[in-house]
Amino acid sequence: MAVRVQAGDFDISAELAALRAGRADIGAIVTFTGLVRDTAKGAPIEHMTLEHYPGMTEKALSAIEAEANARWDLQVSLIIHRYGALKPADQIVLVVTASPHRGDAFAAAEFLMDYLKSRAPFWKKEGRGNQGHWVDARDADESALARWTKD
Amino acid sequence: MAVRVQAGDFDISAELAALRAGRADIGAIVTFTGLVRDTAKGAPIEHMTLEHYPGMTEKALSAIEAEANARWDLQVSLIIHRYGALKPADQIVLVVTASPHRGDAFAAAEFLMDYLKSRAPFWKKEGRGNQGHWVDARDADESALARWTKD
Amino acid sequence: MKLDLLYFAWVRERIGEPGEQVETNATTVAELIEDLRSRAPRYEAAFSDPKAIRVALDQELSTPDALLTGVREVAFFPPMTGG
Amino acid sequence: MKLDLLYFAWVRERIGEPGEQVETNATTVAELIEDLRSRAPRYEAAFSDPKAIRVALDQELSTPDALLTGVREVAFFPPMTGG
Repeated sequence: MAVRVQAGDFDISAELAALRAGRADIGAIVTFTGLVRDTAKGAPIEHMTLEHYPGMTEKALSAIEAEANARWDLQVSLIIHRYGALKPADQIVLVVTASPHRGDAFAAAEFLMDYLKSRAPFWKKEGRGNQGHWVDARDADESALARWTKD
Repeated sequence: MAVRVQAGDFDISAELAALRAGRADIGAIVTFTGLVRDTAKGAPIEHMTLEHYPGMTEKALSAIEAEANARWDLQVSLIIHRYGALKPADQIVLVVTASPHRGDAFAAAEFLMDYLKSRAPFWKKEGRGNQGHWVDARDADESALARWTKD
Repeated sequence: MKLDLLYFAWVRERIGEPGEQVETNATTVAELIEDLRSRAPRYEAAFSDPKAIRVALDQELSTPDALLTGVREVAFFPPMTGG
Repeated sequence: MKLDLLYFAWVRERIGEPGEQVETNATTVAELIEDLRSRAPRYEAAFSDPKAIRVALDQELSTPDALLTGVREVAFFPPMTGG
């Protein structure tokens, strides 16, 4: 289990190699990468800034990761989330889950992303030229979260 | 859309870089990597051989990929499946899906893997020393497939 | 009671600073918001729609009815948009 | 009718070769399997449990009741274990 909040970029192959080093018991690895898109609601986007809440961010990501590890049979999990100034096609977030079973790896990765979207203290401002606006939270992201609620 | 059946290994970062080259409209990329595990049902595994049906394999993978693209809003999809002699910790299969929306990328990747498991003409023989046995199909893989059946 | 307040995203922009220390008699988050709104128009601008505001108490997500007893750091921000 | 037969995995191992050309009067997959079983013990060993056998006609998955009309290549193999 690991969580990193960083301004710099990440390399997926390097992260996977580090997670897999010295072990041959993993059967399935799922990765999710979130990227900055060059349009939002039809309007062109030239830049994005990710603000976060240092201190709380790491706690929130660790809590989400611990919950995923409690729910599914994971051998490895990793969350990397960037902050600061980004541009279209830049990588924003990486989630990795590894398990003996593909179902657990898929479910845990999707769970982590759904929680990250609306429960980790990040805020996106995107824009063009010297214009920028804060991205609204999407109702769809709240709905995505609701399906993980235990009955 | 692309399908590759090959004996050699693959590098996820290199594949993602190729898929993303020259575009900034992708929001979400999901990858699934399947690996050779060093145990099977509690017994140690030292080698695995993947046999396939040249000609049919490519057709079957392309058909599965086309179905995923028809069902979900994908910008990119890739299936790489290896054959031949492998050993524990080796990569067997890579599935990549990219979409503006994370839900589509996740669902399509899981669909592709479920179909690959029981509908692509590959057969695994695993063993230890000079012993080897053909891996049985798992009922769980058939069940996993069933949930994608359209009503 | 003395509290360290932190503001993020457009809450920060509307209030005009990333944080400050305040003295308040509020006992709940909702009372703290009312206290701040009464202080200056920039707080009124930041907190005019309470449903658009999220709060964390000592770095844990919380709710408007939460008590401030023992709390040191209160952060206000819009709904989160990570990932 | 002349057919190109292909065998994979343990079907191949039990029959002892990866494929062969056969002449048969079978009109369905099931009849072809019966024809082969009658030819030699190694076919009988490969096809003794019909439920364990999958078939592809000209590289498309098919079923035992499928007609062989116009078919050139028939492949027999166990349930697939890819991924």
